Amino acid sequence: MIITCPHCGPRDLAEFTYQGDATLSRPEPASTDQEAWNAYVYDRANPAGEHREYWQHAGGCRKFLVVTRNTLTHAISGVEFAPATGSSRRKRS
Amino acid sequence: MAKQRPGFIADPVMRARAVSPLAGHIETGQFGVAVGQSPSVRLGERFGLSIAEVTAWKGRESKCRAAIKATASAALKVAPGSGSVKTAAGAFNIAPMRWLVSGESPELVANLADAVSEDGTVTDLSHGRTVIRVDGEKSRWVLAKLFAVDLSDAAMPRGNGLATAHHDIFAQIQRVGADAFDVYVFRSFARSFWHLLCRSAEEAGYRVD
Amino acid sequence: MAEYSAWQVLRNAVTGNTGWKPAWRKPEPKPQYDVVIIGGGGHGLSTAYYLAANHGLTNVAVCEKGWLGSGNIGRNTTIVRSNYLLEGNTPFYEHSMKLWENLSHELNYNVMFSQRGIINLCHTPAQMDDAARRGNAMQLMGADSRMVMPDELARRIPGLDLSANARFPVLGGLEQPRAGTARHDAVAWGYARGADRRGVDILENCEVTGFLRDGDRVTGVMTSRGEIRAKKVAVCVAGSTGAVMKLAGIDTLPIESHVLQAFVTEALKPMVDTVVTFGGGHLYLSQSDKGGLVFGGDIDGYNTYAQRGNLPIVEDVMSEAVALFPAAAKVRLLRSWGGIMDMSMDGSPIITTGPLPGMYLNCGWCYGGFKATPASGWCFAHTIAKNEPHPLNAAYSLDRFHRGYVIDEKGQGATPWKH
Amino acid sequence: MTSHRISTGGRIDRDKPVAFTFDGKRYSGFEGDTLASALLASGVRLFGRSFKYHRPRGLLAAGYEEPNALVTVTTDGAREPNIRATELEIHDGLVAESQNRFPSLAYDLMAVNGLAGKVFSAGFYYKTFMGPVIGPLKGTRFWMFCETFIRRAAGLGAAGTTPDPSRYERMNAFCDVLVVGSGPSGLEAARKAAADGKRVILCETAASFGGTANWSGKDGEMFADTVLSGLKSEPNVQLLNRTTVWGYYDGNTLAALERVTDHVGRPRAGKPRHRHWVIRAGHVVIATGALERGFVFPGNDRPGVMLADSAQRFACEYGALPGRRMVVFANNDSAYQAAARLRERGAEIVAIVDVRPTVGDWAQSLAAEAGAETIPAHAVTGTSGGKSLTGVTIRGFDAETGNLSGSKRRIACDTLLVSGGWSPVLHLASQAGAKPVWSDKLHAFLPPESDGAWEAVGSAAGEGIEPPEPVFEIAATGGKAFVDFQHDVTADDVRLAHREGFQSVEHLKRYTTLGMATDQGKTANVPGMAIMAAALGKPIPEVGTTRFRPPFTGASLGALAAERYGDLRPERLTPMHDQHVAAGANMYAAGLWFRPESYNRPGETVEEAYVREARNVRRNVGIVDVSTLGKIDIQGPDAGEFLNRVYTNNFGSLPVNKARYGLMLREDGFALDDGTTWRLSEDRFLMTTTTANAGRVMQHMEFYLECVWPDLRVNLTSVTDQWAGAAVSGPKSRDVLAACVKLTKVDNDTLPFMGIVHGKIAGAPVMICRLSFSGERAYEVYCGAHHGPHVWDALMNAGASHDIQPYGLEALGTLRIEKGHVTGAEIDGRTTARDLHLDWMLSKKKPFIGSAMMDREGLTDPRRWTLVGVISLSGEKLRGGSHIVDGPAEKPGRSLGHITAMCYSPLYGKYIGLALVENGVARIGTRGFATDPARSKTHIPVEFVNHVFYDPKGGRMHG
Repeated sequence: MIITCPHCGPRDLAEFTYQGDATLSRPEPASTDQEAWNAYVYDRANPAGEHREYWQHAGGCRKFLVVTRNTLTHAISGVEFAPATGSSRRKRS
Repeated sequence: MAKQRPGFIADPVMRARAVSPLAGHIETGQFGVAVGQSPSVRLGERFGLSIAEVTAWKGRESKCRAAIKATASAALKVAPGSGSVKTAAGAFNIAPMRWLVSGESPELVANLADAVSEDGTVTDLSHGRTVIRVDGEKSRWVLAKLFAVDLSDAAMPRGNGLATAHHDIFAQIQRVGADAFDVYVFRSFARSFWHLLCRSAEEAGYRVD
Repeated sequence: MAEYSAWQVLRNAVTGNTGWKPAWRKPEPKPQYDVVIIGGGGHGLSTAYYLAANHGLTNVAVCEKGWLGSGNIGRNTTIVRSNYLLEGNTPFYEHSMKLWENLSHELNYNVMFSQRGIINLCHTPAQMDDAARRGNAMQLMGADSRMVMPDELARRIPGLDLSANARFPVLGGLEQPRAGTARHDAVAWGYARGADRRGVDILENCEVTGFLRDGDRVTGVMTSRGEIRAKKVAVCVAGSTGAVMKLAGIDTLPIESHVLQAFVTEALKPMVDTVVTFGGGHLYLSQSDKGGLVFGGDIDGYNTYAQRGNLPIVEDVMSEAVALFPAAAKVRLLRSWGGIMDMSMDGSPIITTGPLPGMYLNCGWCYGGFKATPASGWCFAHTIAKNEPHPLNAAYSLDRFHRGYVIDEKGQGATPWKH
Repeated sequence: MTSHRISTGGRIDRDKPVAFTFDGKRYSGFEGDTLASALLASGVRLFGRSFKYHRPRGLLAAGYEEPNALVTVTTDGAREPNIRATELEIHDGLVAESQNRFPSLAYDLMAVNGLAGKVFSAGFYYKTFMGPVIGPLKGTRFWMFCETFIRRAAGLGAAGTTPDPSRYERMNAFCDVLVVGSGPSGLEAARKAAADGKRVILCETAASFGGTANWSGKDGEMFADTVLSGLKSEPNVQLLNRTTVWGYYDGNTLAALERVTDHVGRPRAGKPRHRHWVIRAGHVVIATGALERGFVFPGNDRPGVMLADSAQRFACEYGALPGRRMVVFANNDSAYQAAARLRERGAEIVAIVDVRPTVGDWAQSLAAEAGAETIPAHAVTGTSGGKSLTGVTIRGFDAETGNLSGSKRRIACDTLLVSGGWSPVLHLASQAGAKPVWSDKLHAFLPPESDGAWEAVGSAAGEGIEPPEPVFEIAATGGKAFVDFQHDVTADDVRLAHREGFQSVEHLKRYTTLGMATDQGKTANVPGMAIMAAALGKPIPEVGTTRFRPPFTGASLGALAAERYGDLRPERLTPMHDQHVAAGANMYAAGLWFRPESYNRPGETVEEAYVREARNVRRNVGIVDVSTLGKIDIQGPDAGEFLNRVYTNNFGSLPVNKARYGLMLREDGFALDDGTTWRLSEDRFLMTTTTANAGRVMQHMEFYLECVWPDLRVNLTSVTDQWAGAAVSGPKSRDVLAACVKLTKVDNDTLPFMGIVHGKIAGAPVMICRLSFSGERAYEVYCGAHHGPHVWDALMNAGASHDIQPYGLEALGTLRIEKGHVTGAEIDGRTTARDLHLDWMLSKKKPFIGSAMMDREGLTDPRRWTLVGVISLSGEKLRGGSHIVDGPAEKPGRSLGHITAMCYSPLYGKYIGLALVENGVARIGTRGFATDPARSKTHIPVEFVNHVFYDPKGGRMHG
């Protein structure tokens, strides 16, 4: 698999480390909503199809990326720097 | 001597007291070279450089580039990976808003910190990296055995650099000449990497001075 | 249907092998069953078998979307062991081991369970202590274990690199002598035949496309071969758990699907008589009866439903294989394949009632599902029949994650790709 | 034996003879020969024995699809088994031997298996060997007894135990166009791409470029030579022969194996045996050609039966004539061409038996050229001869119905050329994810529409393939009719699978092992599926399509390990590594790092050494290398706030030039890591992590900064390698520093507990933090890593008069156990702060990572295992990994916990340890047992005590 890092360009899978589902919404730090925390930490949509996920370019620029990838074909349709997506704040759809 | 700063910066490499991790582990001479042929790769350590990582705060990238230019006389473009190399100093972009700067001046890191000031942060890595130069017509062939990056002329103009890895060994590579590359590796991996590099170069024939 | 035996084989050979009957029927779906099991893999088939054999429930159907045994039961490295550390796991897997030990007789089908032992190699004193800790845990929970030293390893595994200057020198290992390997496909076929002989309908090419509901209650399934009503519906679909549960409106689970690759070399004369694992990385290796070295390592480490892996893991696994067996560097890789693992958030499985009324869930096997096949079916059948878990699977609840009762053998936390 | 060598033509060099041995007998061939062609030219017909029945087998094919002729080559004692003789290039000194036979290839005792006939049919293993239900052979014992013999009979070649002395390497490549296959279509594709200025890589699996051009006609050969010489002069074109592209992975990443030196006896130093190419291609051209397949009929495996095109290849490319008197058996026109060419090369073509009722004009004229009698509407129904073909029998045949008619006619011949149609080599397209489509015209699977990343050209795409009559099996009686030669799968086996319900292609493969041999069924899969389809009464594609997975042909494990073979992972060394080694340290592998375990003096055991070292720290002063600790430079105006969120305790309030011990949790509330973090200025911290968790903690923090709190202005840089660190510990540590540190004082006022100062030692700048892991007064001295050896020596010199001794991990562990400090053995990913009595570090004033999840039911359950100290009451040595129980050895009861660390305590003169024990705190003052049944068999009475054995008030380290 090749991931095209927005900074480094196309690089081999081996340079990246997977960091999981990027659609999860972390509750506010002071939140005491246990259900929301449980959902954030443990529950996964695990879609068969398009998946937005974090990858760190650990063997390169070390940036966190949000990669949109099809889990049925491994085809990658988008790669962005993580903060640009604001995904950590987005509510689960 | 540089201005006293909290531990991190006023720490230039004092050659008299410094020991390279490769000291005593570099065998000089020609290797893997058939009789009547000359080696097509030269390998050597560049020891004693001042090395720093500069990271700009958001919106201060151009100020940091200017600071690098003022300190290391390296003119940097905005494009990812862009770099510049002179005899005494060089710099290249390794990540968004982040550069690796190196040079022979012991004051380099302190001067950089002064120049960058509030526009970003400077981390001294002079002791943390080992720099190995790979030069010669087969340098790309040898490096391609270890790194999955395109080092062709088109992909990597002179002066430019990138960050990559050989399994556990993280590396930053700058093209410093027509066929010359400087490879920056973590100091603790230097011996293993040197061994690996020599073995990879044996097929092409290499020389260590 | 005739019992299988050496006598039957001889008798049929004389008559040109024309007397054999199908190993299981290919029936039409009935409109209603007591239990419908979704998933005709190892666990689904063993569940069906034990529902019939242990609980007298024979009005049972197994819905398989493709061909029987097309999932992980036929895509694993065939290792059977119960060398677990934690109290939630060891008794369950040890129960499985006991079922394995009599499985060929129980099923009248030779699953070729070969108790050749598994040896987890250790390379540092700390690993030796960890191994001893696990070995001790196993013995205290009724499993067998022993430590082996390099001299014994040299005798038993002649090609193993035991040199002191190896990058990861071998200091010893933890052996579970009763562990071993089995012929994976035969397990599926044996359970299928056993269940079929007790009246279970095995419905191949019968894909579940939805659930029949009465309010919250699940009352059956819609399939590519029509609607089937059921008093109880059991989901047992491993890597497809997420997709099937979505049909029931369960959108999230503590599960991610990941691909695990496995490898086999060309056939060789016997060279490794046990299962060996490497402690300097992640590798498990044995030799099949046909002679191929069968081995695997880490999962690829990203969510996927594609049964295709990528090169980095291939290279990592081969590097470790030849580090252990330097003579094998000249041996050739013959085949590789991928299976989709239902990786749970703590690395341990889920066998539970619910989460909806009328529904039962069995998933989260990570890459330990093969060895669990008998106990998984045995416990799941109990859970379905009695409407409550057996003590052996009581810890494998679905709510343990939220409540904080995780069973985390690796201590990795909620990162499924690291378990 | 008579020579079958043709005097001219082909790609062999008749001026360069090569001497080699096969099964101990000397032979000679020419440079350019494969083992198969050289032996064939020497008249050898018998090459191997089959897997199950040990039947004698000859060459079926001339290339990588060969199922029968497998040999083992031994070089410097290292064995390479299962090499196809058709791919093995001979060189002087080559030693090859046949496989899977005893005692010899010609007289194989295992051939007795063949007599058991139908007993060994598909699936018979599953039906028997279960053994008795009771008695000594119950359970799995009987099967395991049988298995021993079955395993010995199975297998092919032996791998041996001598380590492979070869070198392997990896090569990364990038190109616009990768062309796989250098036959005419591949060459044309490469030429076109190169002309367009593309970066091109052309891979050819064989030694010579040209593919079929090398054997199927003069024109082709000339075309190939012209294009090749053009490509060779292009700077943007890389030509790789002996290179098999075997894997098509995601993102157009392809894996190829180059056999760099297999064809030479002694490679030059530095040359790898195999090179593992990883090629990232913009576009892939699959020009892999097509493979001929044979027919299934009784005796179709007798040596002398060969694929027609392969015979042509042997004759034309290698100048080796497979036989003198040949019969052709075909269902398509391509075999007629082969016949004509073989006639031209000196073979007598007796007859062409064709299943088709009529034969076209073109074929007729070729038959005339071959001088052969054409026998349409007939089929071969049997073969005769022992280990070598002497004749065939034919009968009238109706291709529509498959019915045989008329009487048998016997034709004497030494070679039967079979041509049952062609299968395009679409493996790479299938690996790329495409599902092959069945062609009713070509009676073969073809590559489907491409997604654009690749294209198939030439016969790989079905172009130019002669459409065959769809006849796959001649259902005649009179012996076994083989589908899969190597695995001895017969047509009856396929029908048995059908009868027993194993009908989908995957069940067929798994039940009969069809296509699972080393040739992966390249010539067998389609006939096998055709027989199943016939049994089912369905068209072939309804049986299923086979998905191909890597590798296309076998790739050596060594090549895939590449440069990691013999060098699995790098060694990570601290700046003072050489000094430790010189001082006699045992080096201990901790992850990738190497650290001193203990500095054994002559005659000392490890335990004696660490006890001495630890005692010396308590009495005098010791020095330990702590350079491996993870170190992270944390800078920025929000650094304090960031650390407040990352650590459970407060760091925002930490004064400059002070350090604090910190604890991190994971998001799920369990403990992640601990360490000290030093505030160097208002907006700068130096964090230390445990050695093992350095990478993980860095990644953890980077994640939160980038993905969760991107608004925080904080930069992180790993400085683990920048700093050499040495901890100087013991009551005399201050004296040591005072003797060597310049530019700063180190007295208690200047440098109190957790204080930080900057100074110089022997001219090198140092940063010193007073903190203690041992419980003694202690300092961590950091300097630039290049100065590490220098500063270490200076500290040793300064400490000489204070009896300073270096200490290793064992003594470090002893000191920390006595002090009750936790490490990775306790922070094992399953423990909470409370389990480890670190709840005093959980701030109630602020949220932090893990704070929301740490109070859940399961994390606060009173039954949890908590940290306690244990003391051996019997004086016996406690063992790491022991469990805590409360029953005697014979009836220990359930595990209540386990020992996480143990040592001999020089302070107490006893073996002590730390343990995680169920409801541990409540057990303090009571007794139990530490049991180790798996290793030492010890069962030691222990007392539970507070986890802090030593100086619980901390007077010694604060003083």
